[in-house]
Amino acid sequence: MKKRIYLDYSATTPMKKEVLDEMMPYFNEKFGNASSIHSFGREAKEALDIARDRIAKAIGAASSEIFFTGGGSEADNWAIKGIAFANKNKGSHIITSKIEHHAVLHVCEYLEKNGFEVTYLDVDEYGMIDLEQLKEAITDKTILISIMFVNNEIGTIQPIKEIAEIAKEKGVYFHTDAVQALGNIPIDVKELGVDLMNFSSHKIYGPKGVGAIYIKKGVKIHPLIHGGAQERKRRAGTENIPGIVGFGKAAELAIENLDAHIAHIQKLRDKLIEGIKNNIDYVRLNGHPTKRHPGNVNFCFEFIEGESLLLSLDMVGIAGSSGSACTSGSLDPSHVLMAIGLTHEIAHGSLRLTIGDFTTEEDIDYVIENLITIVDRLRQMSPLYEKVK
Amino acid sequence: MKKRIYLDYSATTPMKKEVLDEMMPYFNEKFGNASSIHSFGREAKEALDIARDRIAKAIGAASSEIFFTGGGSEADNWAIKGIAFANKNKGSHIITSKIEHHAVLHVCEYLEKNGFEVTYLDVDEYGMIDLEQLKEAITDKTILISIMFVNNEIGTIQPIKEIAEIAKEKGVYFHTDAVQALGNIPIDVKELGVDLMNFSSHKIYGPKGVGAIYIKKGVKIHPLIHGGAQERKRRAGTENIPGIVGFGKAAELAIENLDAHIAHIQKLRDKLIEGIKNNIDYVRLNGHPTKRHPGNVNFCFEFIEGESLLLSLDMVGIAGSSGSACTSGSLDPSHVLMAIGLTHEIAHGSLRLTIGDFTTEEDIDYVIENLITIVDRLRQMSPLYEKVK
Amino acid sequence: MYSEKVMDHFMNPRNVGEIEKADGVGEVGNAKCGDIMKIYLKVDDGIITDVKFKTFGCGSAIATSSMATELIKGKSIEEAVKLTNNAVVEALDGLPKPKVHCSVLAEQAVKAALYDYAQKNNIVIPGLEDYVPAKDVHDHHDGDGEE
Ligand SMILES: Cc1ncc(COP(=O)(O)O)c(C=O)c1O
Ligand SMILES: Cc1ncc(COP(=O)(O)O)c(C=O)c1O
Ligand code: FES
Ligand code: FES
Repeated sequence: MKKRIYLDYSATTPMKKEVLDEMMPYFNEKFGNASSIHSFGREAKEALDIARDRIAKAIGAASSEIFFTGGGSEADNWAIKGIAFANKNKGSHIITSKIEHHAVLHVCEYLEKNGFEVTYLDVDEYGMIDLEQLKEAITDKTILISIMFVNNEIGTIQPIKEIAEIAKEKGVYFHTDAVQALGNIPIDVKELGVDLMNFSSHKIYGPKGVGAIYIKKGVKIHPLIHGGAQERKRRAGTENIPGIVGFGKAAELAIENLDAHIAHIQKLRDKLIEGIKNNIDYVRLNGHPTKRHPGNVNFCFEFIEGESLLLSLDMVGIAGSSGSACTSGSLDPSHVLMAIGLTHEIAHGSLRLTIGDFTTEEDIDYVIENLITIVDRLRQMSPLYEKVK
Repeated sequence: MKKRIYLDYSATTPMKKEVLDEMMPYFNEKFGNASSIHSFGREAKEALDIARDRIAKAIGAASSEIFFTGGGSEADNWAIKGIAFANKNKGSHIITSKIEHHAVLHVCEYLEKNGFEVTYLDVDEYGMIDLEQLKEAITDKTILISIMFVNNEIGTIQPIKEIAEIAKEKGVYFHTDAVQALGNIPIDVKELGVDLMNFSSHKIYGPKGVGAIYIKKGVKIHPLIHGGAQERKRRAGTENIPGIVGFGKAAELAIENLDAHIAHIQKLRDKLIEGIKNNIDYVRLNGHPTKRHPGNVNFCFEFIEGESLLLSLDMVGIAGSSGSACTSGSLDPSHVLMAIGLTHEIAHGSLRLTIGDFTTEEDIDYVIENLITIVDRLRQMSPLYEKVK
Repeated sequence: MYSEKVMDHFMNPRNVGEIEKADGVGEVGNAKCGDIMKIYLKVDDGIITDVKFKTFGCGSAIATSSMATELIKGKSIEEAVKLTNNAVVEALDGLPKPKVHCSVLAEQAVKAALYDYAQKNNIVIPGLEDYVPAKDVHDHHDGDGEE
């Protein structure tokens, strides 16, 4: 079979075998509805409780503060709309950053059309927000700050604890999207002091279509999905038991293996970064050099375009992603690359390669080797490269 | 092993083997994100397209009119909030019925707190709405009618086509919750003329945590979950490919086997209804005698309480459900039983047994036999029974 | 996503490069919103005897450049000016909807090169009488979204 190297772990991950094994009985043996009081229902309920405990333990929360959702995006929507609508008597101002995931940004834009005011904080060239600018942005009307933990494109890690302190001081709720953080950096919600934090299972070797949100006890929030009394009446819908069981197992594994996982992917990340820097000219590493997701590599290759790069890599079996306008389906390149100050041309040539548990040293060698050839081939075709030669 | 008879198919179903087989490759082989342009992503995208075609075919819709969600409740919330917020310039009045699922009712109540007006139509003793009352309820401000197809508790089937005609005539959107209808009665959205219709996978032998909504081309609706450009920019979140694949397969099977399925469960349903009527006195069949879900049996057993009944049945391995206040977690018995005019006492003794593909004749015999004993035992304990003896 | 033909022209593009002392050169596009396409023509006796291109852009942009050069090579300038983006798309067995605009760029690049040739030689090519050289012809990425 053709070589296939997956370097898109920030987009999604394959499920681990232990996760699937744990899920299997819940598809057609212990298939009950967790709300039912008969034995089939009780089996499901037990599994649900265990999974909830595992998520809680993974982030230092109480089990009663964990609510399952249908994914990371649902949880982002819930956090922001839920806080906004439940607290609009207190104010209508929300602060977020320019480099949030669309599941945060598009919700904020929707709220702007519905009577809320939103401040989008800038970031510096490394993708870091400015705590002073944050402080200045807070007004009497501010009800929520939503700043992501780890950026999904460039991997930059924000100073969550410091933001939480500022939020607390001003009596403003603080939500952080930790979808890319869970399993890649240690998390303790109590130590960090955040009010809301959300996760997505399929980013940590768990099943797709499951997420969770930590809602600190006492936080005033409306449901996003009304209906049945599931999730302590906060999120309706028959619980996706196999999915939740898988997520719980994935979170448990992630915490058990955290150090080894970080060491493994970080080593390969640094090898890939060095390999690119040392062998290809006119490149730029995006994101922060040190405060960075341990598996994230994001480069701009000048004079070429990201989609061409992805297609060429795909032809040799390498899977990556790009923030180029041509892959975005919209007019503009990635808003994250724009926010860190890249020009359209430079952003055009972006390539994100994200490393995971199944990546090997040989994979990285293979990628570097092929990248050199491909970048050269595309540059030979580029009218822009001609000019600098 | 102890005998275990599952008669709670309207709560959830076990997954069929063919469904699981179809899902398996998507957990850790073809695990890509459907938005990625590399080969892993394309595999996922293909699976997504096939599943969408299958759902579309099952209900006579175009594939572009099908959107996947994280379950039936999410789809109900989306339909109602999405239409309400997108059309509030046209009006703020919604019509629904008193026997809707909580995923509809609680959304309507939420909207009432947020500037909308809601009319809750009555139903008769069989659970049928009155088309004249519906017509009279429609005003200039009405933007949406939401009436469920098949009731989940008592199985009553509403005259959807007639409602759709009324809605169309008045230029009002019509949504129907078809969670209990799919796979149990034939559905053709074009023939019925509805604007929105939603489904849940786990009710038709598919995986939990997946649903879908049919949104007729041209319908003006806001997203519920904003974010990435998935589902033609209408429902954000990385697609749950294994879940969606399973749902697609389950829908395909449901349509292929529809006649045999209906014949099978209807025969057993009627056997169970007769068995109860002929052997136990002071019982009342809830729901419509003929316009009824083919697998739904719902009785009230006077002088006893539903939870005791469920627990006793559970002890002999039979899984059912009840609309009793004691199982509802709230002060009141099921709103559906109240709406058909039952008194609190009578509603207290309700038992729902719902039949599915894996139910056998022997199961039914076993249930009738045990039910006779259990009802008798509980009645012997009841101070109410004493009086009528 | 892409047809086999598109992938073939992307991976093995025909006529990549430059022509020294070209008789006509056309550059269109705008790096700000997407791609840049540059086409070089060699014209003998009104016949395009050689054509080369360079492109900064996506897979579709590269494949359409390649196909466009194939389609006009050996043709008269009168024929070449009639090249439409639809002809390029058809020759490639189709393009995904959000990528069709890349083929428009290919058509524009050919026209720009022909116009340059006409200017240099003081002639008027039928069909290019009203041509205004525009760099930014890139009506980019109107995807199929609904919201
Ligand atoms: C009629 C009806 N609507 C909606 C739902 C909710 O579906 P889900 O459990 O998939 O959220 C159910 C089942 O719980 C139902 O029976
Ligand atoms: C930072 C971030 N937030 C939210 C999401 C959305 O998660 P999901 O795909 O589970 O909806 C993602 C991934 O897509 C992400 O990377
Ligand atoms: S060059 Fe951007 S989509 Fe083709
Ligand atoms: S009698 Fe105990 S809950 Fe109703």
